[in-house]
Amino acid sequence: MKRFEILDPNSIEETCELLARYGEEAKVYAGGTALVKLMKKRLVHPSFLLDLKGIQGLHFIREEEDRLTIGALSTLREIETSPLVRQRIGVLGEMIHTIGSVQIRNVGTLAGNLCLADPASDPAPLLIALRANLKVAGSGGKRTIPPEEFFSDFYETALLPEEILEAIEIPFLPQHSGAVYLKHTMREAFDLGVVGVAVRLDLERKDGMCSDVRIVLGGVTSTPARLQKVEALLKGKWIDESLIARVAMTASGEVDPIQDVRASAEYRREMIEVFVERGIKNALERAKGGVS
Amino acid sequence: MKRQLELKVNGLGYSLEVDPHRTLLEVIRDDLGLTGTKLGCGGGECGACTVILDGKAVKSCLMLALDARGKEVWTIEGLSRGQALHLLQQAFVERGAIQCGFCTSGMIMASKALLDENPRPSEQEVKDSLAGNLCRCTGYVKIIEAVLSVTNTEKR
Amino acid sequence: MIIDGEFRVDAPIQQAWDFLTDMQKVASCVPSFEKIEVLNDQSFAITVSQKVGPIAVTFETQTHFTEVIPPNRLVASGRGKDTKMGSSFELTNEIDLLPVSEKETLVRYKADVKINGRLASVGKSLIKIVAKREVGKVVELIQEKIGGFSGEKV
Amino acid sequence: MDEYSVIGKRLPRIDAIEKATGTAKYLGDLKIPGMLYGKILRSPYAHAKILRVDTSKAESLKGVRAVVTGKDTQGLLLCVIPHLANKTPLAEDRVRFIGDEIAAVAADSEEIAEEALDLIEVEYEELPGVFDPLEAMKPGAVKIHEKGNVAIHISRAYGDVDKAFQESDYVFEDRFETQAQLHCCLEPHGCIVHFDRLGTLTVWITTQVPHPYRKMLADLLKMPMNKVRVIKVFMGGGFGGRFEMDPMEIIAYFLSRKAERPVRIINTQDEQFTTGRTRYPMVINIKTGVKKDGTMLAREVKVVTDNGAYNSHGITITMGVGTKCTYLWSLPNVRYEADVVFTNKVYGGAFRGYGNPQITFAIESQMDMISEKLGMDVKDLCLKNANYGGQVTCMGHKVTSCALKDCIEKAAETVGWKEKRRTQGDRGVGMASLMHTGGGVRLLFGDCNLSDVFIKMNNDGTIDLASGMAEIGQGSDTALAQIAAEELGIKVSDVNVITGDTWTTPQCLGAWGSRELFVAGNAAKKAALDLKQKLLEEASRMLGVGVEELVAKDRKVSVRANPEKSASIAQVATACYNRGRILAGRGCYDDPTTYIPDANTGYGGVPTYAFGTHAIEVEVDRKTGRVKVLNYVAVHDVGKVINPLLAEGQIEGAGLQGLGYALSEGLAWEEGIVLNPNFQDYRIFYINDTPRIKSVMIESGDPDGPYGAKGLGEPGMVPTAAAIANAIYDAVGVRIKSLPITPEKILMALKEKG
Repeated sequence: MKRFEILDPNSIEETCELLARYGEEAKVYAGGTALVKLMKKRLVHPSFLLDLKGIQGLHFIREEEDRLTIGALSTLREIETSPLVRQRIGVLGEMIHTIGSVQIRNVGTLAGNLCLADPASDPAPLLIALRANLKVAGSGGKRTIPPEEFFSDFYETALLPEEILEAIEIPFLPQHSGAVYLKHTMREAFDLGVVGVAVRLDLERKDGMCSDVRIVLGGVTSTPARLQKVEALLKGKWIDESLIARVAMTASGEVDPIQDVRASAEYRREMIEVFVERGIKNALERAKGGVS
Repeated sequence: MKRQLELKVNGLGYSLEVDPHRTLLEVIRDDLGLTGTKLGCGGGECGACTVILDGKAVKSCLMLALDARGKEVWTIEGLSRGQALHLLQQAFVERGAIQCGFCTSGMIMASKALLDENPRPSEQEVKDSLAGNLCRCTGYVKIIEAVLSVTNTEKR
Repeated sequence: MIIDGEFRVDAPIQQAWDFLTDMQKVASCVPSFEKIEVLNDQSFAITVSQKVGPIAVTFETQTHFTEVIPPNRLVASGRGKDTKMGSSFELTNEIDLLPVSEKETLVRYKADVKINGRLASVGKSLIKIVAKREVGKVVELIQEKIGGFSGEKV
Repeated sequence: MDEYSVIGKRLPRIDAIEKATGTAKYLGDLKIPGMLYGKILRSPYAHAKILRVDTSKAESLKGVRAVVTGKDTQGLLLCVIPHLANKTPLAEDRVRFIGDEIAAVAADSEEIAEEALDLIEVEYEELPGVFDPLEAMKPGAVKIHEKGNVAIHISRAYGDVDKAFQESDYVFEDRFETQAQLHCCLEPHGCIVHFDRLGTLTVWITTQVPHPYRKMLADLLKMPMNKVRVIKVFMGGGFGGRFEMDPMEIIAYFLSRKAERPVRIINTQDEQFTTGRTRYPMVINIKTGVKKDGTMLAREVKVVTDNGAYNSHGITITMGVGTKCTYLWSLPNVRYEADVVFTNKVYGGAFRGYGNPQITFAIESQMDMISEKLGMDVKDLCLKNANYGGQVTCMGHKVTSCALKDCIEKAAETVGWKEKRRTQGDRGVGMASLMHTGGGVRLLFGDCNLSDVFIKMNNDGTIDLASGMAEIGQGSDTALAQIAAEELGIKVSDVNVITGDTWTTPQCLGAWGSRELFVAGNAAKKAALDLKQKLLEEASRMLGVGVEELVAKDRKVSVRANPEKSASIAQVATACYNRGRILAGRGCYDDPTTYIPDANTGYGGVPTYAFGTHAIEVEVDRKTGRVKVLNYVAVHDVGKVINPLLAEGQIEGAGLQGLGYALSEGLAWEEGIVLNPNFQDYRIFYINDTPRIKSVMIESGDPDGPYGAKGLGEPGMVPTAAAIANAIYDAVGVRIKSLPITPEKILMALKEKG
């Protein structure tokens, strides 16, 4: 690892000022699990790490009216094991459980995972499906970015050079709504997904028609891919097995999957169909049963 | 520029001066001479470097030493007192959960963090807690047995 | 890794040729282009930088025309290094021009891109995807700048 | 019936506490005073000429103490088989794979050494590379070595193969492909080398073969052997990956010479994955002729081995495949043709099984296919053709102990073969068997297969046992302690086992070929008996009865007919000491039946054979191709179990390695670049993937093994891949003939099948 200095800003404002001052030379640092790895491989060599851990008020998981808000310093493990998360948005904890290992989740943060914008990120597609909002603070003030606009390319986000991700807001699931995250891996654990699929499906009432749905893929394109055509085929319909099978068949047509050492594009295409189908089925069951 | 690092390791206080780029693993091994914690892959994938930091298992190869400021670290050396082994160590020894031994301290520390938090885990919970620890020798069968055997004893 | 394809430009062959052999102009179509220094009419020092998330590389390349058959065929090859990243970069680009009509020219290209060293060992698949996309962008810009855009996209 | 006190007992390994408490010192834990840190500059090109290497900037960097290039190491060539050597420690004018060593630096810290590497300027002229051995064999292919790309062509035949094929009712021809598996020892490879001012060379190293390694070093560097000291420290796994000299060690030697300081080099993960040894990938064409009733008549095997860029064990492993394909199942006629071919990729090496997992995948997959065509249960086909004690194979191998039929029956019974085979659904069971050496061979390191053990007894009746064997995690130290304790009537805790240091231990060829227990175990037994004789002589004098009337047990020597009459072993030892006599024993074992393989027939014999059968139940997700291993039964003929705890550990560990080989492991390359140089993308199995592996051991009692025991280290992963392939076929009816059997391959085969 190349040498660097750690700076300890006390506030978000100070962090943004430091970012403005040092530009590309500075990197924001929270859990650091991904960043330190890149630095050890000598692929990234910042001169300054801006350690957010000294900033008050970024480390929380709380309920705010109809939503959950998670601070930038909350670790993946804290979210995974939070009773509040389990009670309000259980699928979030389920998804996080599939990331890396306990040791990584004890240190890595949700915000850090999002800011890395790895195409195989698990939280990214789920947060889009859940209609989360990302609260961003910068020298120009605060703004909110929906996650579908946050991921702009492989490892690239919509954050401006002087902005940081401050918190993540996730609305509670309404009644008769079900959400699920499925990930197809080649190993049982400690594996990145060949395909990840997040579904949130809302029913008008129990056993009613689908009033809204979001289906988002991870791991198959440079950024999470929302399957809006598939969603449109489900919206306003009474969903049954045959409809699910039919729409799932169209799913892979909506994206152009990448090919890498984990899987070919062709296999990914097949898996999109399978997991979109399984994801919708699962979400539907949950919506009917009222479990999230 | 070196910075002050105050931390407790295995119950003992240390006051060190370290460069920011050094990992917790390097400081534990090179500065404190506690070589029971191993450097395997160096990329957070094998778990041989697992230590317990403020009650939580972490991979010390991916953590900057300065992140342990004011914290309490436990390594494999802190588990046994004299010749009296910790129950987990005893179980690993007796149940054949050790072959080459390179993964062992990481395995035991990850297991300890689990049992401290959840004294009676299921087999699945044991597996989930050791999901980031590689072993190339044992096929894991005896490691799982060893950890579960400790959960079945009354005192720990 | 080979990236090849063809595209049409709304320009007579000579105009297309003049554009494609003017490295200043071509360079302006490369999004990752940083600066160019013309060493002579066959050789150029070109600096390109590319960023993928937190990983940024800057290659200072030496590029030469190795085959020039006006107005039909141009072969250029370049190589460069990013010492900070312990990586090197090589590119051989073959371009063939064919007149389609008096106002339209077909451009066939075949780029052989090689990335060696640390970068290659970490992200071969990613490099390929990014390289293909960057070439796509270059082609689009060339089409735009040579003549009004009307050709088929690649 | 078991009259043993220590043999056959479930005992913890003797080094377990050291390892469980973190006190065991591995290579990276050592700090030698004055030690420098070495780093190696490696080729970024798969094939290139080196035009210029300029190290001047690196040399002038503060903290750099030595820089070496191919000029320093000129003239040296490395290979475990010296006459095949073609690897220079550092490239002289050519690099042949990405990662090939070019120059190296020793500095005060790894950080400085790394920085210095960036300052070394190398000018290359890139050459076209060839990455596929079949391409490399074609006329006109780019030449990787001057003599051409085929390192060796092997051709052998036993019996009348053509006639046998004519007489066959069915002839099966199939092609199988295997991949480059990595050892993935948890501890990366490394060494500390110190060439001191007295001219003594000390090498601390993770090696499986300390004594042969010492000889290789002395020969290569033209040093007297007594000036070379090799110290094997605790090591994080071997599996065959540390069965040769790595260029790193010679590089460290030259750095140490230049700097006059000890130099440490340890691979990074990336180096380990891209430049460490691999299991050799092979393309195997196998043709088998059978009668309608299942009698096997003939087999022809054609192999192309991807040797990688340089010679290592590729030739001997490929020769070994030629042997292995003659002896599993009774086959009167066999022909073998093979080519070992260079490519511009990292070179292979020895790996648990030494070619057997590759050929057994082919043989046992095809057995399953044959049985289907004949309408026979594969179990019956195997029983019909099974090897047996007293058998002499077509190549001349003499089978001593053999419980293969029992293994097949037991595996079938334990897995529930009858109920589960050929039933409906997505579940299936498959079976595969193995035959492997259980006691090494004479092949490498001269015309012997020896191991020597010294024991000395201390005044208190405890002993120090010195052996040249290498404890690499497999438990050989514990087995030796058990054997000595059993013979001398003492406790395992009374035995201090000294291994690893070539200055303090006697000769031994080391840990490979599943030879540890058989060869070193026999030596330990002989040494203990030698000592015991002296002990009993002294006791006979003390107790006034004949030696033949005495028994040593429970730390006592007592009179058989009158156990009350006894002396503690400590008393006897002390008495000996006070009479100025030393209680020491020595045992050297070199199996008497084998010899260096004959140049024409390839036959050299094997001291004993290990057998086994694995039966595996899987479930296949037809939509994704994912395979879940539900049940894994591994039955092994081990001769005699010395320590069930450790024996199970060998079987379980090898089983999981085998599952990785079958289902998920393998280096992926593109133009010579490794695409998956980490545990994230090179998928070895983690704890969540492990099934409960049920191991069953059958004791056939080998006439030559210590207590009847034979080797078990390698066999456990030999049949796994075939058993998995057969189980998948039983489950969903697709036959995958290339490893690893990924979900993608299964899914595509299912789609094709429709």
